[in-house]
Amino acid sequence: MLKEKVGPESSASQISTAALLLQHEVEQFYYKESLLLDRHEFNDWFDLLDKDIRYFMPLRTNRTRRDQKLEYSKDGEYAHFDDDLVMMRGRQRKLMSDVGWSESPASRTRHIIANVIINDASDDQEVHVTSSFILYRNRLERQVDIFAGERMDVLRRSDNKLGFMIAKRTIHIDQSTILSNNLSIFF
Amino acid sequence: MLKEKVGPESSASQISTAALLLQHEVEQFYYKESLLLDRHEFNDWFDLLDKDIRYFMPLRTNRTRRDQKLEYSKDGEYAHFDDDLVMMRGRQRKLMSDVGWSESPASRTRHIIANVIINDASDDQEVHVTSSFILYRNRLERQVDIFAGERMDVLRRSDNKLGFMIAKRTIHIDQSTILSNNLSIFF
Amino acid sequence: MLKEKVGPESSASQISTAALLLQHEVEQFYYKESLLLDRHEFNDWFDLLDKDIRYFMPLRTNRTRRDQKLEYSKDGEYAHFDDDLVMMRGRQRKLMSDVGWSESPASRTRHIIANVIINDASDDQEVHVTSSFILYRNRLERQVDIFAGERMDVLRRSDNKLGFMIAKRTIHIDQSTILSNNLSIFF
Amino acid sequence: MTTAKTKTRLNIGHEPKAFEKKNVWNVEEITALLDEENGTLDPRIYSDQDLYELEQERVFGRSWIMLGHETHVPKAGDFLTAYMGEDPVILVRQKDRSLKVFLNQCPHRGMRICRTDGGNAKSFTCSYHGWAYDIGGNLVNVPYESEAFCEDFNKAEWGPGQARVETYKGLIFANWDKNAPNLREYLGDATFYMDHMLDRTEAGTEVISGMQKWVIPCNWKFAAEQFCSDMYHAGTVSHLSGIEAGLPEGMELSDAKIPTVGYQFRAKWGGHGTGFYVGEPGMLVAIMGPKIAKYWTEGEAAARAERRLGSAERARQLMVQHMTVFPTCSFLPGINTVRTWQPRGPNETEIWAFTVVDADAPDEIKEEYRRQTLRTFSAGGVFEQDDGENWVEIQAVLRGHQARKRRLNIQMGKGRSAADNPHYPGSIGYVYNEEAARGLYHQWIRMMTEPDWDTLGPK
Amino acid sequence: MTTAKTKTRLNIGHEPKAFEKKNVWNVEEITALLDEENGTLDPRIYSDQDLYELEQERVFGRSWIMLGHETHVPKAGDFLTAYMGEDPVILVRQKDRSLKVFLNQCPHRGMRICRTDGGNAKSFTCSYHGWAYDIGGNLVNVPYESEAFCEDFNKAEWGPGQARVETYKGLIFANWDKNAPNLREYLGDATFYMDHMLDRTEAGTEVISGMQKWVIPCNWKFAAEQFCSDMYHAGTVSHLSGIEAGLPEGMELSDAKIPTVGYQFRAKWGGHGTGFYVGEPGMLVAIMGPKIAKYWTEGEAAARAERRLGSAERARQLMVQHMTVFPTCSFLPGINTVRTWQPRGPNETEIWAFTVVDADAPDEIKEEYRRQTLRTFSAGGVFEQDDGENWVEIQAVLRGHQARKRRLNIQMGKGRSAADNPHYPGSIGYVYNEEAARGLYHQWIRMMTEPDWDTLGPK
Amino acid sequence: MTTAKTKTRLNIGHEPKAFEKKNVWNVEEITALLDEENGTLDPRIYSDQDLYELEQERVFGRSWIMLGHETHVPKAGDFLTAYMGEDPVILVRQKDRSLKVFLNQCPHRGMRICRTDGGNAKSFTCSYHGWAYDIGGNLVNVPYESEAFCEDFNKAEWGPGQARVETYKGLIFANWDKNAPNLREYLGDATFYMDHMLDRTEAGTEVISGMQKWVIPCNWKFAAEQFCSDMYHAGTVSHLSGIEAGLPEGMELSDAKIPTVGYQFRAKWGGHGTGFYVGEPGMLVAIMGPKIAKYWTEGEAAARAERRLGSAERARQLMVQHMTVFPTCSFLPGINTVRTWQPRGPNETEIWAFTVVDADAPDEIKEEYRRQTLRTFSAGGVFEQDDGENWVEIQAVLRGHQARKRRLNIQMGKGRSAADNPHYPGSIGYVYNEEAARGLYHQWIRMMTEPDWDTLGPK
Ligand code: FES
Ligand code: FES
Ligand code: FES
Ligand SMILES: [Fe+3]
Ligand SMILES: [Fe+3]
Ligand SMILES: [Fe+3]
Repeated sequence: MLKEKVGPESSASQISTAALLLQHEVEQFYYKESLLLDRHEFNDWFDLLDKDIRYFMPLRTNRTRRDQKLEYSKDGEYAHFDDDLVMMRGRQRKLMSDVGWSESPASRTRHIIANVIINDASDDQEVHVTSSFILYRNRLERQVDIFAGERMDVLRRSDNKLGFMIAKRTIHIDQSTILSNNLSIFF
Repeated sequence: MLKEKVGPESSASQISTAALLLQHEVEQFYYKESLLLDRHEFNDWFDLLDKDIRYFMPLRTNRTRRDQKLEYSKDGEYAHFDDDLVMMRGRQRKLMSDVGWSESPASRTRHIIANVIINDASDDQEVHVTSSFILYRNRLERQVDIFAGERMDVLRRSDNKLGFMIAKRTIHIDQSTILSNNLSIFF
Repeated sequence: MLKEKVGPESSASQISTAALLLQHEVEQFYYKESLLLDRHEFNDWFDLLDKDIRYFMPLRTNRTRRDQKLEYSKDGEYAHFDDDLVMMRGRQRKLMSDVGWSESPASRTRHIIANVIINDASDDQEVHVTSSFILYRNRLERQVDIFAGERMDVLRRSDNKLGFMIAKRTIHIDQSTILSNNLSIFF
Repeated sequence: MTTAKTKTRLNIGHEPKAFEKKNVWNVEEITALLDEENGTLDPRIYSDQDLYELEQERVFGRSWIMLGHETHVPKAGDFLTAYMGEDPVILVRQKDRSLKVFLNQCPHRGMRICRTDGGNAKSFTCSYHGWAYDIGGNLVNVPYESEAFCEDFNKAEWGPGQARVETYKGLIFANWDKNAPNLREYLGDATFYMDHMLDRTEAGTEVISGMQKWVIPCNWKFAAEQFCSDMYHAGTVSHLSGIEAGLPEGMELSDAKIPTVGYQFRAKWGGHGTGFYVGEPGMLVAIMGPKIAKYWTEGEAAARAERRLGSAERARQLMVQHMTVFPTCSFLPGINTVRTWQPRGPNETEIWAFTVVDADAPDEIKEEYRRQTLRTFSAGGVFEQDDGENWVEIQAVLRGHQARKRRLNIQMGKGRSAADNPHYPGSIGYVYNEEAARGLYHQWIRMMTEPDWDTLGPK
Repeated sequence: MTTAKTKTRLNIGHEPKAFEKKNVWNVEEITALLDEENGTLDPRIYSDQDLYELEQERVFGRSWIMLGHETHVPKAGDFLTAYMGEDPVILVRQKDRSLKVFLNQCPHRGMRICRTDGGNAKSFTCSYHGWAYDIGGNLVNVPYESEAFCEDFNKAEWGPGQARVETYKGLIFANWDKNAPNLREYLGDATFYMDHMLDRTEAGTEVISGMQKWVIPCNWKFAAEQFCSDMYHAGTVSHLSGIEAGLPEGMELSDAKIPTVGYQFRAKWGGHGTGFYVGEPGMLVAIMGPKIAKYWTEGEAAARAERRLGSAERARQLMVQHMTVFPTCSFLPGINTVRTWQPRGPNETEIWAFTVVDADAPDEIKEEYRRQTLRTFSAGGVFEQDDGENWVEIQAVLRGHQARKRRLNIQMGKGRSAADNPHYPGSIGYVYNEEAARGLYHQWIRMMTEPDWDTLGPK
Repeated sequence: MTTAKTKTRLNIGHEPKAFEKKNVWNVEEITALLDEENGTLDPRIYSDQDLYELEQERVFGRSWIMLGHETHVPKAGDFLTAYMGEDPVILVRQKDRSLKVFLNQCPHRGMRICRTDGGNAKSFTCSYHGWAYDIGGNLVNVPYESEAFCEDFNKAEWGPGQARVETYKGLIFANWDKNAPNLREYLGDATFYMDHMLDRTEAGTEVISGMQKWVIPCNWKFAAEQFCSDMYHAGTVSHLSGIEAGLPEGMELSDAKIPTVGYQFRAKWGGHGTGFYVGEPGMLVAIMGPKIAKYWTEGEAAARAERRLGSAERARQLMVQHMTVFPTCSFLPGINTVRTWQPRGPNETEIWAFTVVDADAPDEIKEEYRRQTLRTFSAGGVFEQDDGENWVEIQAVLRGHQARKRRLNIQMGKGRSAADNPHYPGSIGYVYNEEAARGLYHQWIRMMTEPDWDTLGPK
């Protein structure tokens, strides 16, 4: 099996190697992006948001199997986040403020980014990626929150250190009632 | 070090590239398989089970270090799951039913598949793979279950969209008492 | 985009392939290392610790954003772990003992190693790697602990089965108060 | 349905005669929790398990509880599942456009009748043994009824408990108590202030579809009190970083001016309260942005509001209003977030929040309301984040014995409000004030101690 | 071991004289929880913390509790750790083949003596200070006994508390109460029905090795009642999808016929109950597949069962039986899952389940039992999944005050059962019935209120 | 600040007159928990919620609680946040080098004043409404004080509650009770034994910077008792594997000799206790390694300690000492770990641990102390791991009713200690002993039942 698919001369091999490299680039981007958040290097993280960023997390509701398609709130309905760059920049100012109580002392977060799937890389400049995450959060003496979900991103090629900007991030969170006192962290 | 091992002409390199490609294929299979479950595309998931599937999760018991080898229940003893395809098809019918109360409303699951190790790919058609997982489950208003464990799979080459079928799945769950009201989800 | 970056003749491609292989080697090392711990093959795990190992986990404190730099305890201050090989060998003896109550019955652990970033591989023999982890622990009837954090390792090339020894491991745990009755497991 | 347990406990000491639950705290003890004269409050009001259980009967079993907005359930069969205190209910639009609210508990063996958040239903079938209810909550089918049941079984007696339902300008309230005053009477002079949000146009309001839910490990009264009475935290330090987040780029926090002019209202009866700034739209701009500030204060919509409310001040000048309708319906006119504080034990609250808009507002304004309330007042909102931080920590400190025995200060504005303002009904004082908080706790104590609406109700 | 606390509380009001725990609920209040005449039940029986604590003394401290099967511990030194209520015990096979059950608590400073699920032991050494016990639970070694202890220290007095142990056809039961009736007397007319599973062959039963454990956040009585009395949920809607999972491919759920013929038994004394269908093996096929249905109803094994049970109906026609031996031993003859409902607070239960098979059944049948009980009645079982869903939700709803004060309906079959069936002992009624449930709660109330076996015991 | 609730409950039965909390357990019941004559203990002392709540008032509200070391806060403005029982406090170094301890609760609406673990502060500003306190805990600024408050508002009355603060040779203690004896009197004859760690050199001790915190789901009294009295667990089986971890490579556990010579001390008054081996440094080597064993027993440091302590035995021979100063200050002289057991409910304890060293010890010795205490006595310590295992399991077993009603054995050394040792003050007995444990519980009972220091205090 291996021989067939990866013979050095076959174009399949070349395509596959390209896919591997792209997978590697995207994964490394996510891993490094996560570290920026988890090490509280927030200014660097906000610099990854492209000017037309949409940072969006719809609501999720409990429905019968029959109504499953109504599970997520839609555009124009209520949501958990639906920010553009101006709004995100405001969040950045809050976060870096000396009086940003909800994140000073800062949450200890850990973004585990897994199951990275590149859905579409046909455009030279944009990659559409789906990934799954566990986000562990620990705060103050003993607060613990564990979030899980899926991120559907549009990443855009950039000459910044990480190679990409985030052009769009849609987060499907695996909770109906948010099991935390706030969402003062980023996904 | 790198130069030695990956020189373009060396056969070591070619073997390694093959390993990388296989690793990639297997990981992508798992990631996409997970999404089928987590996005409730169950019919597609059940289609990945090969006709001789054994879906098996033994019990796990608390033993002294000396008796550690008795930790898992054995073939012929009680277990959490031990299904063949007919049984799994029954579970599929239950799951898709309008009266399958335990999964309607559906659990919100998230399968984080990590530590993918290919143990044996010497057979052209079958790959033996070990992986670790965290399975986060959230249901109804506020139920949360977190499972962890190891999956030992036999994957079989297929021309389906994901490239493999699941010929065998053995799940070692990291719990002795199952810390949930049921196991109505898939691992 | 892909064409440009992965053309078969380009040196960029060769470097990238090297990076892929190293990434693969390091990840596989971690995955297999994790399995040794999670399958209770402790003697094999201890054999991965190089003779000059420092196994170090500093304290983590709650600070204002302004004092964020004081978050971790420093060399010479109190910590959770700060062991050399002699100390670790003592832990090994305890762990394998018939009277090591805290791990007999053994904890069921699961190390999810994610976000593997190779920071520096310029030295032929040593690789500096950052990764994130979730460590799930389940013990006796119903004890559950979930730890998260970051590992900063120095791995050293070896001709052992896993390809590396651990020369240094620094663990940043995402808790200020350790939310468990003990730390009788390894990170 | 009175049980023996209840009966044997009735005639003990100073206890009210008609409550069902046994009284671990007696009337004097409950009354002493608030000392209005000296302006102190016993912190156990927030942490005591026994008080919490009494609350479920006496406060949440007798008050008008807000469940949602009429436009949440526009069509016949549309329903929401919701809570009144810790009791789950189903709110359903009937074919005649009326609304029904009934307990989401099957009277057979107790199963939750409906386990979804909402939808459209023709009937509800219990998943345990299949008893079926129509959308009015009437038991309409019992499997094997004739084969298996007994002679005195009567389906008509076995529907789930029904609550009274009334609405005020779009908001839906329910009440378990048949003797409670009707909603209008219960709201009393508070409607004057509710109208600032609900009655700016003859089209009324509509909801931005959806309900956001999250959990704060704190007593619900911190939240209810804050929206009732506490402009002080907004005018001092709690929300400085939230304001910072809304400043136009280039403007510094030190350039932002926090308003100091405004009023606070304490309801004559009922524990309702509100406060607001007058003039100075800067804070509204910082929270909701210039578009909404303009919509609220200028142009046709503001003119129409002025006509309906009868005063330019009320329609255009009064802003960043906070309000609580006792006990747990809170909202911010102008910002237009609406929420209930769902009690989940003395140490935990769920917030269920939504946003309303003028039904005839331009789409662009509706969208701006959606995005700005999301950005500011929601689980991830730059204002709401910090409330969560404070409330959680107050509650955590109350694990301490010393912390629970030191009475808190609730003196601000004591003796300074008066019921003689020509423009505003109720007892009116300075915007930075705790008079409305004292009103809230006063009403809470009355509900906790007075078994009879004859003495408890508004005159 | 009676404490001062107990002593000072004894002679208050209507309290029974001999219980040790103080009584927050008095006899009248407890008795009123069930109204057999009107067929109603007070839901607080499932949710009240004080009742739960009394239960631990009065029900679980005095009843015969099933711990496992004889074949779980075949050899001398074989042991299992188990629970009686919330009390951990060690069950050990002795050298003389007898069984011992003793508290898994070191009488020195209270450490759990054994922390594994089972194994084979020569002795048990406490990990705290090394006190050692033989497999009979006798304290046999105390380090530094002579150097460090005192004169009146006597090892013979300091073994862990011993329970009585008796077995019924393979099932092992234990009881803390020396005055309780012996096991056979306690089981009474229920043994007739237990034999349907346990006595089909002279070889008796054996266990499929292993014990599955999981946790349901609900009161144990939902589960105990359901297995005691509730064929109704199986005959209506709870398990429709479970049946669907077992249908042969091609068959539709609408083609499956749910049986309607059968009986229910309420024990004359003791709270035990069972129910079963008669004829119509379709449901058994849907649950356990054709192989087992055939084994149960046809061929040599069925013939042998008929000889032993003395009736073709009992051996071959009676099927899909559910049964509870009061309080927490439940099983399904035919399906052969056996389990205890382990209380873990009023709102939580652990299920400990295993499967038994005729010891002389063909290996293929044993294997089929293993796989089918796993598929149907286990944490992941297609039937059991939905019970977990229902019980959790009932319990969750009981956080509500209204939900707790509305009495539930337990009228089904009221007044219709009678003790005159020529073929079946006990009070017998239609299979869809709540008579056995009423029997269970009746017994529970008697155990909660009668301190003395003279009045409590079977005549 | 006495509330009506308190007042109405004062004159009931045998209750003490001056306690504020209602008494679910009366004096006789509490007293009966320990039977010193027969050497038995009621396990409910560890598991009862009501006792736990009384403890918070009566034990933690009146005892000297250790908060840290003087070198934790060397400079003016240096502070630590800590706990006294469940009450959070701030410990701050003042400009005049004195220490202040005050409740970490804003007297306005109850917010935690400071949410960090420590640092250096010029003042503390509440994040809710900005009330500001100086480092002495005085309220110095109230926003809008003149505009918004009332006439009788007086800042001087509204600082957070202050505790008394005293130190003993570096260790900082605080006490809420103004009538309690001063620290020296409270420590009494225990200081003799504390000096073994704290007074070996005129330079005194200093802390290895940092405080390790972790959580054990067990009652704090298991830990306090063990460090007070329990050399037995170390001399038998608890720590065998910990010793194994410290053996030089090549040496077997069976070669290691466990000491059997030593003494135990029970304080004349106060519940303090300690025990130690005399001679045989093998165990100290196994725990702390040869370098520290040598430093402790030989060379200049040991000689200096001998001069200060006045005895070669105390300075060089006495080792592996355990000690508890009632209620929750525990440490191990020689090993030099120091910790408090922070109660977090009857079933949970937080450990806050640090290490001290002779301030003038060589850097190499300080570093060795750091690494060895980390390796042995810390959350991951090879000794401490197993204590955590035992305590958790004891507590878990106490969910059982039988487990709670069987009195535990606390007989060891009963009647064998005496107060006539010429070299050691207090009641002295053999090192394997439970006399000091009996002393601890005796003091606990007295604090739980005696409202008045006139009768409770040391003569
Ligand atoms: S509980 Fe609803 S039908 Fe039985
Ligand atoms: S607790 Fe078992 S020997 Fe001490
Ligand atoms: S609570 Fe501290 S200032 Fe209001
Ligand atoms: Fe606020
Ligand atoms: Fe069922
Ligand atoms: Fe110890």
